[in-house]
Amino acid sequence: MAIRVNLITGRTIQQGVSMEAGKEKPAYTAACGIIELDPADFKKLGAFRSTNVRVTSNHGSVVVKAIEATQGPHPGVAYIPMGPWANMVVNPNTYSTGMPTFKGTPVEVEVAKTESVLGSLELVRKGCRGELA
Amino acid sequence: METVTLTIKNQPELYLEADNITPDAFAGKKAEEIAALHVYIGREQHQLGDFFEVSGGAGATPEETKVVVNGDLSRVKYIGMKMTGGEVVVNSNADMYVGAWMQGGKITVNGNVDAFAGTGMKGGEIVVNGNAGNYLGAAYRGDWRGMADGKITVAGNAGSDLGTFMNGGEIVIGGDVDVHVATHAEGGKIVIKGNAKSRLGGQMVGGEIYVLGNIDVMMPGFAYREDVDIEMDGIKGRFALYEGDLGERHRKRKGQLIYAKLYQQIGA
Amino acid sequence: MAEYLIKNGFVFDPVLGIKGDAADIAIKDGKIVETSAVKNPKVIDAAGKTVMAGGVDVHAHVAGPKVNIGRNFRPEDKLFGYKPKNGIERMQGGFSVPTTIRTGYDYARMGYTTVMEAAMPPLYARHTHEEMRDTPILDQGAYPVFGNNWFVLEYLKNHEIENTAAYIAWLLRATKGYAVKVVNPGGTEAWAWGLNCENIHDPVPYFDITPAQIVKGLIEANEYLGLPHSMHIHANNLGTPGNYQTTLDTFKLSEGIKPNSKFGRDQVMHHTHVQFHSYGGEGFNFESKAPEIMDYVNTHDNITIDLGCVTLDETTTMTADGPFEHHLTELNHLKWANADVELETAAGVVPFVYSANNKANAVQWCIGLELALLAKDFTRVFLTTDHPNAGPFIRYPRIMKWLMSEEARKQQFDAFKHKDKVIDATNLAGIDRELDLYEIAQMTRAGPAKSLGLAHMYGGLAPGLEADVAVFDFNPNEPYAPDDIEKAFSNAEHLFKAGVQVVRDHNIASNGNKRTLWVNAKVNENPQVMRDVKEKFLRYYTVTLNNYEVTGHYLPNPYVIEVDATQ
Amino acid sequence: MTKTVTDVICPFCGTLCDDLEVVVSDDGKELFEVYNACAIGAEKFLHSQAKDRITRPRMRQEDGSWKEISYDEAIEYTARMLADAKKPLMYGWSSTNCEAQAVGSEIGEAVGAVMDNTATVCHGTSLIAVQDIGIPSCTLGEVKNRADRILFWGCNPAHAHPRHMSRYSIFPRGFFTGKGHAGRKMIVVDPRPTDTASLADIHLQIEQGHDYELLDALRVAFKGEQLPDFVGGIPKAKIYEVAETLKSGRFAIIFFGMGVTQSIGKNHNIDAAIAVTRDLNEYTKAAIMPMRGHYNVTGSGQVWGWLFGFPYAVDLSRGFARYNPGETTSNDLLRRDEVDAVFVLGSDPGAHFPFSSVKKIYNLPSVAIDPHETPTTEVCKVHVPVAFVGVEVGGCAYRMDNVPIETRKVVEAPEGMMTDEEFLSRVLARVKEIKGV
Repeated sequence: MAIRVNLITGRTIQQGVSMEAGKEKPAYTAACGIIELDPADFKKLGAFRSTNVRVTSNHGSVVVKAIEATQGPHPGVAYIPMGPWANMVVNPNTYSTGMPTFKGTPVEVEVAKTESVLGSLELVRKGCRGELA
Repeated sequence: METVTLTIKNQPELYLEADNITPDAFAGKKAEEIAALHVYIGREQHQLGDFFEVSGGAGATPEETKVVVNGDLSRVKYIGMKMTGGEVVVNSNADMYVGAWMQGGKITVNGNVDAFAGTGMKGGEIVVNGNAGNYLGAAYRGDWRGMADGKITVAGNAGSDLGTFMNGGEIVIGGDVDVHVATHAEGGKIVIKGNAKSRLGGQMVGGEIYVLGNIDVMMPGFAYREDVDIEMDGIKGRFALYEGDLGERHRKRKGQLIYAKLYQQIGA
Repeated sequence: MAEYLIKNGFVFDPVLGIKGDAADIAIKDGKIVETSAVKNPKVIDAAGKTVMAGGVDVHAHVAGPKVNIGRNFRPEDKLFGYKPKNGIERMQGGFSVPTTIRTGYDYARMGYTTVMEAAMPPLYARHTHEEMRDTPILDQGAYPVFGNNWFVLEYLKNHEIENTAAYIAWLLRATKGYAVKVVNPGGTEAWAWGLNCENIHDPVPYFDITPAQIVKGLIEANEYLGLPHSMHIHANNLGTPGNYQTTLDTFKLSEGIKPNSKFGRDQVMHHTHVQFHSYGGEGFNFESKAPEIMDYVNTHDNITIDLGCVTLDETTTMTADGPFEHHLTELNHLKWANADVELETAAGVVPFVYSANNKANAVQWCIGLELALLAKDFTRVFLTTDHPNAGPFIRYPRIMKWLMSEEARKQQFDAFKHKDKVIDATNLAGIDRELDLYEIAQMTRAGPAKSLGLAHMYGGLAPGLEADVAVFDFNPNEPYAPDDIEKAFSNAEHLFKAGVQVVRDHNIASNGNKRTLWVNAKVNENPQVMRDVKEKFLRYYTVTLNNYEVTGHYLPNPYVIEVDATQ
Repeated sequence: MTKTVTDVICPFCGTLCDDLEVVVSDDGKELFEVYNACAIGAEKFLHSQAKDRITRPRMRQEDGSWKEISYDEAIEYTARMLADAKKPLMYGWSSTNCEAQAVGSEIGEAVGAVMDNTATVCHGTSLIAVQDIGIPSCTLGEVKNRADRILFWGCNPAHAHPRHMSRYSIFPRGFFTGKGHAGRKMIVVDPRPTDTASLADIHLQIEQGHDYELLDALRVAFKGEQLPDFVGGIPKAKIYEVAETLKSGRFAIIFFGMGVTQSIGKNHNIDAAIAVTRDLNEYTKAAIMPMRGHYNVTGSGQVWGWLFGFPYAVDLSRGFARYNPGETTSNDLLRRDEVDAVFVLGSDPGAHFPFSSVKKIYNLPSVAIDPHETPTTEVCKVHVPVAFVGVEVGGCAYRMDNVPIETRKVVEAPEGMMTDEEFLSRVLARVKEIKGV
């Protein structure tokens, strides 16, 4: 069962702290390799909290851990903190302004229990080498 | 009118900046002189002849010069930039800035153009027989003097930011347009024969937009006034007239505020 | 250092009193020396050419936050006009708001060697110094603004001159500033609430003080300290028809105060860009009051002024007069930047197109020139455009042309769309005076140097002065067309800055050894002022006191003028 | 024994707090405690002490492993790469000082680079808007001392600028704002009920991507004209109420962030927000300010402003400066294959660019200068670790309101590490040699 939501990205304090502590560390993955979903969307998805999910847009796909919205409710809107996980799926179209469309990407979210959330360095490395599923 | 024919023979690494491909730069020159004109790739200066076969010759003036460019030009920028007269025919897709700051003459592109075509256009005509990219007929960054005069016709679709800061002239789009049309415009006319998305006429002071198809989201600053019958340039029908942008400043005439006008065809 | 002998040029030098006679100028160790003092000089043959001291600009906006707003928010000001890098010259861009690199080179090309930044917001002093550091060749200083500063408003409300002076001394040191600048006294603080002070008696909201009290108090504090420059003011009500009365009222605030300066200046007030302050009439019937203004200036030697000539260009206005810039954007609907600065000042920036087709702009053009042509003492009336407000500084040679040639003025009158109405509203068409190069040298060299208290360094060719010498390819004794003046003075043939040849054969030859001038005024210890400073930083500023002072590498080559005001 | 350094500037975000206190060892070689900082700022100082910190340059080998190289080798590689490229991209410049930015600019000039900073994915669209319509703004102290209407639009300072509300905007008691929070009306516009929104008097939970329309609606409401029933999901009564709240203040300030600069409309959203601010100045006093992210992204815009005349996306390739976002911006250059080498300093595009752009960097000659190990260093050919600016070396930085502050050195960098400025100066010298200047 997959749901369609509108993805936005941005800073969180955990993202900031873990980024300054080192993006190679697990804490950064814990802070940013996530997607915040509204309880209503969790219900539609039919998944428990802290389940790994695959998020897919027209621009890419990434596995992150789904958690309940920390700053909700926002049904229909999903949130991945800014970072390499979000950037696998955001819309790179700049509309000739230089700015990719980081916020407002339609994505599909589906449960991916057997897939794991990669660390930031592994994610970009594998992505660049074409080794991602 | 004399004709110069350029046929691309080597594709550039990166992109070729060819602001010399204009009747103005070619006028009065023989083929070998034209081949010696400068083009740039990044910091490197090259000659036009390094990338193009040049044949024919130019007329004495830009007005007497026709330039035909063949081959894949999708990595060539600035074709027809600042031209004042004569004619340019591009038998391919072209990259950014086709006809930018153009003052006169005519450019025909038998393909697509990328962004910033007709930037700051002052006169002349651009015909694109494919699609156009973003910022067609818009102002250069920071300039409040956008398209002043002339005409741009696109057979296909156009991108976002069409006619930003437009002050005069006319743009006709055969197909659909992306977001932001005629932002900050103070004059001129834009005709969209297909559909529009949203943000039409945002912060628009004056000028006219005609839409024959659908509009996804109307700006809150545009208010419906009345239905009107319109017949112009092969367009005929009943249109709903909206005025706006109500939030923006407007000129007054005889004590009445003069708004920008947006006409949408009824029952399209 | 190399020695130079500039031989046989037609020298115009008010300091030596040479009015175009052929003379030799010798340079050694960075100074002008007697010709007998050079042994084996490089000889520059200046026969048939004009030789003057390096130009001194008393008022231009060339460095700092509002200038950079002007640059960054006007990409269109740089379109197609960029000058590529070339040899030692770095790339240079911008027409009305040039990059720092272009600023240095373009002034040098006009034979200028010293340029004062006319308004430095103290909180942004670091920024101003960074830009000056990156401006090649020129000696520069910057005037911190005081006329809307909360300390000043609070001290002068009670006429506390000593405290005001102590605060000025502290702020000059903290910001590495040169002089006391006042912009729209009280009006800019009022602007923080969207209001203004429209005349010298219009009280400042909350602070319960009038512009007149501020101005008079700052003059007194300036003289208490004995600073090199006088208080430097942009009065209230700039740009408004009928404002000449406010200007005269402001001038009169200088009356009865004696200059106290060891630096050779004789005035207590410098009023800047007086063109913008000489308007009569109202609304569309706006007219020149230059004669009334110059009647006052000519008969009161307590003040100096600069012109602020309109050059009829597309430019970028920028001033600490926040309410004025808001007024301007309401008029021309062009983009508007504003920057209010906590406890200190504000600034606004708006592009403006001065057009020969616009009657008001043509009247402004006339007024700027009238002020000069009605002047009696050119050591007190200086050539400026309030760059870039009335026009870019690169037009100074064009203004010289207009001042030196009635024919050139006639040509411009003929280009006006509303010529007759312009003539009706002004006096310029009836003035046939043509200035000579000696008077130009007074207005651009000796006068401003003296007013700045820098006559011991700049403005002339007397032995002992800095070797700032310009050679122009202009023979005043041969017939010339008006445009020859503009051409020659836009493009110095040679320029020496402190003995270094920075322009050779019309080309930039060196980036020079630019210095930053600042004034270190010593005053008696003043615990109250220091307590006030601490308290204001603790409670109202958003930077700490310890992070405020500009030090070290921001002034890689400082030149400190020491003033002892301890008593 | 230890000593405490006061008035320390935090080199994390554009808030540029300058009241930190840092406890270091007497010899200045170890850093123990950080006071007054937010959690992120404190972490930045503490991370400089990480035991696993990389202290020497390294080069990626064929087999994908890293090999340690000397700074000299790294300088040679960097200078060669830049000098050989037809059009290199020199990106980042936001987490470093103005002194390094100035040296980098000179390198860019010498090699004909495109200079771009992190504004390109942050407030670049704000800069475009400022070029179109201007910006009535002020320093943060004006907000503290005067503002009684605070509007946060598409920004979440509780997370991104943690001390902003306490130092400047909501809680402090200033000269004319003696009641602090109680004297201010706080409005938040955000598609989520964020932790910032939870503090607000009014939260407009806008439908994502309709900022332009809602801002336009506010302008219509100021003029008392009719509105549609809903705009961006907000009922018109609410819009009129917010318009009235703003107009009735003595001093209104709008802070805006990535919610508007990165959503569809981008520069137009900011343009409309600035237009709202302009309009408010007809009725009262109003200002607007971007919530700049990196602590010195503002500074790089200033340095390039005075050197080149443009705040970001400066193309120096032809020996003079050109600027046009959409063409000369990093993501457009990478997407279109317009550059042939990438140099990164003071930013992490590997983490913060869309992945399609990251892949382009991976496929080009590339050097990353960064104290940290990051996704960017992971995809670049050479990684040069450097001292932390604002921790191990001082230098000028510009706050979000353009106020320049000299950052402080509080602790020594590990033995033998170079600073950004030192490394760049060496690269510049080498580039000049190669180019024969």
